[in-house]
Amino acid sequence: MLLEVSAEKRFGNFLLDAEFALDCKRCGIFGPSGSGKSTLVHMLAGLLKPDRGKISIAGTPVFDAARGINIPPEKRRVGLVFQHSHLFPNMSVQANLYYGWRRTRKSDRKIGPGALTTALNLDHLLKRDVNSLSGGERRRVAVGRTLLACPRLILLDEPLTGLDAELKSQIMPYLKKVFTEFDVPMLFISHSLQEMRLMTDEVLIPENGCCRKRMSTEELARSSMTSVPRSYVNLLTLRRPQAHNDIWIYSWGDEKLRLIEPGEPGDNLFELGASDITLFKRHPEATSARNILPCKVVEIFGSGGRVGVELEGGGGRLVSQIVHESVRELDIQNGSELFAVIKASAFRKIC
Amino acid sequence: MLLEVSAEKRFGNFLLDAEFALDCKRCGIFGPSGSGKSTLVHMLAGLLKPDRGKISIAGTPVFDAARGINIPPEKRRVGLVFQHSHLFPNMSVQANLYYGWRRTRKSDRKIGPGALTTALNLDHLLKRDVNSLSGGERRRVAVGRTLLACPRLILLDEPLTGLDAELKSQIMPYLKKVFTEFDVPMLFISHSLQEMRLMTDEVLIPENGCCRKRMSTEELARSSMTSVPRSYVNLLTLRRPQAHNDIWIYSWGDEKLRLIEPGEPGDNLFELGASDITLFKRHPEATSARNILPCKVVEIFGSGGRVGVELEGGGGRLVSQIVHESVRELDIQNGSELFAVIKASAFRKIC
Amino acid sequence: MLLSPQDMQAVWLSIKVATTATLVTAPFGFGIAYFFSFARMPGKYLLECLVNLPLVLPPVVVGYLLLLFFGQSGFAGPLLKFFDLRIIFTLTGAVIASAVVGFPLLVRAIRIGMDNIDIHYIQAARTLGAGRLDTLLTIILPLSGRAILAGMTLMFARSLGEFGATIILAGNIPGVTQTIPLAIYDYANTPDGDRMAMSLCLVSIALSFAVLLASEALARSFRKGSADAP
Amino acid sequence: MLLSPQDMQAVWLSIKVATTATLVTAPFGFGIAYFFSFARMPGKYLLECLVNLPLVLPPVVVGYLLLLFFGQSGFAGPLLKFFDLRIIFTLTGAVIASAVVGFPLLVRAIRIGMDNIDIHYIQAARTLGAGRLDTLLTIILPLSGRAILAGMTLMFARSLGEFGATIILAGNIPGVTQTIPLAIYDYANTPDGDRMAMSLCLVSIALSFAVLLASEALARSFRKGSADAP
Amino acid sequence: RAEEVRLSVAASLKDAVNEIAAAFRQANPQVSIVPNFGSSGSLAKQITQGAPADLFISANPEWIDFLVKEGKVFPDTVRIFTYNILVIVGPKTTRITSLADLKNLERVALGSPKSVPAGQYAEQAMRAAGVYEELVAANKLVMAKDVREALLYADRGEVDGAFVYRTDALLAKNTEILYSVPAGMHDRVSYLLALTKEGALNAAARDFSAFLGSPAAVHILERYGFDTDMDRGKAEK
Ligand SMILES: Nc1ncnc2c1ncn2[C@@H]1O[C@H](COP(=O)(O)OP(=O)(O)OP(=O)(O)O)[C@@H](O)[C@H]1O
Ligand SMILES: Nc1ncnc2c1ncn2[C@@H]1O[C@H](COP(=O)(O)OP(=O)(O)OP(=O)(O)O)[C@@H](O)[C@H]1O
Ligand SMILES: [Mg+2]
Ligand SMILES: [Mg+2]
Repeated sequence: MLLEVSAEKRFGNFLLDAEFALDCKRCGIFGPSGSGKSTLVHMLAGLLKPDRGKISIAGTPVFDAARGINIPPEKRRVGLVFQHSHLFPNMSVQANLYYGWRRTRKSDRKIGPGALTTALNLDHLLKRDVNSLSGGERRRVAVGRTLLACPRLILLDEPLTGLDAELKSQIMPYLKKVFTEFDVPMLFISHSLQEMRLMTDEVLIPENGCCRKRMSTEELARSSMTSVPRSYVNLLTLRRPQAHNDIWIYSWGDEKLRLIEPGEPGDNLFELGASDITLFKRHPEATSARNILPCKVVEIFGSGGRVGVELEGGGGRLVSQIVHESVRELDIQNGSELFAVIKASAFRKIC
Repeated sequence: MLLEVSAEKRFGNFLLDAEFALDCKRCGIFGPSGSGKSTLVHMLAGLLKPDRGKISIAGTPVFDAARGINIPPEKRRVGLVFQHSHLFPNMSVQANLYYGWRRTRKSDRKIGPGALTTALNLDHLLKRDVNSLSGGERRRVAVGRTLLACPRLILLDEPLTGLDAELKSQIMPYLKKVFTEFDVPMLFISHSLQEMRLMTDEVLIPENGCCRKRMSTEELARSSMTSVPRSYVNLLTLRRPQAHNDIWIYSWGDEKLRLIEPGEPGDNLFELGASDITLFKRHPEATSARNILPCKVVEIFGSGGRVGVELEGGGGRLVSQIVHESVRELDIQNGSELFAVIKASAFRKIC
Repeated sequence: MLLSPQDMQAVWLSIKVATTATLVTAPFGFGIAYFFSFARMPGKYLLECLVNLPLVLPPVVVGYLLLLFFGQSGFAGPLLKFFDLRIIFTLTGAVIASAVVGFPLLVRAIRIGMDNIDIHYIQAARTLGAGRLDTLLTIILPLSGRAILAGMTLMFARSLGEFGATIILAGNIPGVTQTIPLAIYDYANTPDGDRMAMSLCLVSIALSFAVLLASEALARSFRKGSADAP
Repeated sequence: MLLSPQDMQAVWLSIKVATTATLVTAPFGFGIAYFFSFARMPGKYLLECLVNLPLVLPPVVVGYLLLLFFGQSGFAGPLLKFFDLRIIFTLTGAVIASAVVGFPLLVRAIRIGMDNIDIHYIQAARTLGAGRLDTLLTIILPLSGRAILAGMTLMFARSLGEFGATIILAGNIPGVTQTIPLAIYDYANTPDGDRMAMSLCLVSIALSFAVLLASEALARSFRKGSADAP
Repeated sequence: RAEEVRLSVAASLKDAVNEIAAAFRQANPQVSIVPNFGSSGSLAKQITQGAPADLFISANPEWIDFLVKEGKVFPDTVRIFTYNILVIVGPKTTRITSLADLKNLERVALGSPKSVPAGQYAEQAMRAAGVYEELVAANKLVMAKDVREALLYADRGEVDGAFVYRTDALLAKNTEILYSVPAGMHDRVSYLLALTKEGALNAAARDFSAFLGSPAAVHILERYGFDTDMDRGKAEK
């Protein structure tokens, strides 16, 4: 799905100047409050008419000021999950969910309502009046409603904000699953780097209305290591967990990892903070950490207080974040052999 | 500020049954979506009339079904920051902010508008029409508006949801400061344990409408170690940072800690994950980790995959989270002497 | 309070006229209100002024203009003749007179409600694949429900009281076009007609009260188009 | 289209009457609408029916009832006499007649707008220390702005067209109480007065158009009471 | 169709015409009579616009002339139906012996001379008595929309006197006739009737028209207070 945007929109002092082409299925918009994320997304959905320029989705122009093209929102098949839910107050939860679904051609209906409502934990609410829902319940209905319209591009304007961790981790896998399984390209707006990394491969970074800067989500994550408090996070796919006392042993490539969290028989996605990996020159005996992996330095990036050391081990690559002082002290260079020590509790299951 | 509640409210199938007394300045309500948090808060503010029971604030009854007392919201001086902002659409940002302030007696005005708008980064928005604000901007105005009314109890219904990390960490310290400095008791609703721990000492835990369970926030944090993915977090107050190469050396009691984050001359509050502390039997030489603290085990709690080991060191107490296997292997008991190894990047600055 | 058979007929005719006028004009009122509320067109205000005419002009003038329009030499006269339709001195005429006079009230009421609908609901519906018409019917219509009801109540009440335009377009023929207000008018020329006139007034009031109560009860089942609660 | 001096006077009187009626009743209309919209009282509907009366009854009957009320032997007669106030056959009478007849429209319009105000704004104001009255004036009033304007426009237009009640309460005294509709009536009952009547109609239309445009322009400056944008 | 007679009758004749129609129907039960009562002006306008009517009775000769000009009625079917008498009514305590006494009154109601025939006659009479200009200048005249309204004002005590027809005066409760305006001071108050073009072709309408001049009809009119002295009219003309 190719999204080509070259458009401008002015609101008083604020100018949104979007000039980018994204060719990916999983894209994100990552920018601070007021940088124009919602404005951009409204333009893509056809709800806001740019002052000038053009927008095309998958090669077909949906807006072109010069040629007088402005496809109406309902013809664009671009779904939008709003920052506030905006559920139809005159309908039940069920009617809200099915609103888009009923307006979708049978051949386009890729997502089944049953599975979706179950995943979003909405089954017991179907008959309810939406006005009696709590904040989190509303959000889930809003997400479900848009997904069921099976759009060819889905715009998510902070769809998970306001959900508690439990619900978030419950919805997230389903979101991920539907977006990949049913091949729905998406633009995901979020303030959370973690959500971004899970949901997207590439991000657009608006700054003060200027939407030109793009980078891969991986790059963003690495660059943010030096800027934001939360450092780089490794994403690991671990397989075949086996219980062993209180611990679960997973396969990670040729390596075995010891974790405290149980998983499913198939693939399990885990998060591992780069600063959760401590490097040792020699094998440290008698430690509370359960994983001691021999590995080789592949790349060193960053500087100062936050240096990224990319390691190659039996299972794959990992980034460890250490300080420059340690790099000097341990004399770390490309090719150095080290021991990466990781605690069993350092891994966090995502899905 | 003593808050005594013994009230019921029914909505169809949902029954809110609140029965508690909280005697603290910094309280929270921590419960899943739909557990009745917003409902409870509306009752306290006087916006929702309980079906029966009574509510008293600081000894004065504000509601008593039996005695026919129901003090109107404006007389309760109970502030409420809504889950959605609900800014007055007919007023500028400034007028919104000053709405409550103007209606507060001079003697009750404890918070200065100037400092507040600066802290909330609203100064450049004062003249703006609220309808043109972005989602995050709206939230900040809503928080400011309620704070400026200088209520004797403030209810915050997820006031930080939807803000990006940067803004959150910008507002948080100010919230903390005003609530302690000006002695405004508060009830803080949030899904985030971290926010809870920062803002509150005691939490009420509604479950399916039943609001009876209370615990200290510390207790909640420890108990959540075994249940939620995010484990226990140590909160450390570090002092007098000094630059040393790329690293900052702070004082923590008698101990020195090496961190990558700069701080302010006075007190600095840092977060340190319990699982970011690795324990070693012997001093581990040549490690990338910058902090190696000798310490003694004070308490061991929890079981299975997540065992908390409370340590006493030169600077104070710390909780390390390890697995039971390690407890066995390292033969950790009360009184054991160990080395706690912490990376410089493991600390996260809160304020 | 006893009504003569002729008065009973007048009451019955009034109910018929007011109900028909209300039901027939409601869809048009909704359409016009939608146009006024959402269209961006330069000529909008002129049209709005036109819709308001029956309110601004004395009803008798409205009746006279309608008479000219539907009359033999009027604009619609030949057309009506062609289809062998009769409007003047018929109940249809009374319905038209009531409808025209009440129309601005209906439109205005619906419009106030419509102007208050949160645009986001409409945007959401559009992105979910609903076209303009679809959105109109599934979102705007139900969210205007209360306002439409309010407008219809106004229209009904106004129809019950409509005199000036009706007597000119439909005439004052007992049993055929004589509605309550015309019957009241007739009593003014009868000795001791006051008491009878008052009885008829009370019937009118009772009717409108019933409609008011019914509409309030119905309104409660409609959601308003704004608050994103709770 | 030349107006006789007497017609010019009628136009001027009409403007005076419509403006006064609109401005004087607006606060009451707002108050009553507030009561209807927010009060929870059993007797509410009866009162609502009472307010609707002038809409339901033919204007002539309304005029007759007003005459009975304000007349020398009427309910308010002695009181008026005591204060040496005169209503009947005066411009005040015309204003009262217009006000009474237009009142249900005003109230209904404001109410539709008020019903749409998001309750959370009111709750927010209350928790910020604003009492009921304060909230009414600082939140509900401005958020009803558009609806109030719409109601006032309706009231003004209705006043311009008010004939039946005015002619009974105020009489048809040229230069004193003869407003446009009364002047039109005189012309319409003269075999060749049509042209003059039309001129006066056009003046009415122009007046209401001007008011409509002005109110639309003003409305744009008022926020609606719903959407929590963006 | 032929057995139906559609009337357009000035509202002030309502009860009398209804009674006459009832009498007619007794003799001709196969004929149905459909009355339509309104002000003479609106009835005339309805007829010009093609409203169905066979017989038109106007309280004002002008509207008959108008219809003749418009070609809606046959000029040769126009004839006088009946007459009325202009009187001044007021509270019993007031005494009026001549029109000049009106100057002593606070307010006098009359139908608006522009649109109400009774008002025109009253104006003629006052002009003849030479008091009209003075009363107008003193704003003593209240112009009512019709005779009934003038009577209402007098009945409610809002005015001290009102020009009305004798037939109307009989409806009043609290007033009585203070003075009958002498016939010579104004044109004679006459009600005219005419058959429309359609009505002239309707046998039943012609029959009813004839019946309106019958002694039975005259008797009924007299009971309602109309002046049926045709000869006095002729004598004056
Ligand atoms: N209708 C409008 N009129 C004036 N300014 C507007 C309007 N809509 C948006 N803006 C301004 O444009 C900027 C971008 O707003 P937008 O809602 O796109 O931000 P955002 O990136 O989505 O922020 P957030 O993360 O807080 O939702 C803001 O400064 C906002 O105040
Ligand atoms: N007016 C109402 N009618 C019916 N049910 C209601 C009403 N208001 C709230 N509820 C129900 O009461 C329960 C508690 O709602 P509440 O808004 O208090 O939850 P919450 O804890 O604030 O959730 P969240 O974190 O999602 O905001 C929910 O199940 C909700 O559906
Ligand atoms: Mg946004
Ligand atoms: Mg809530």
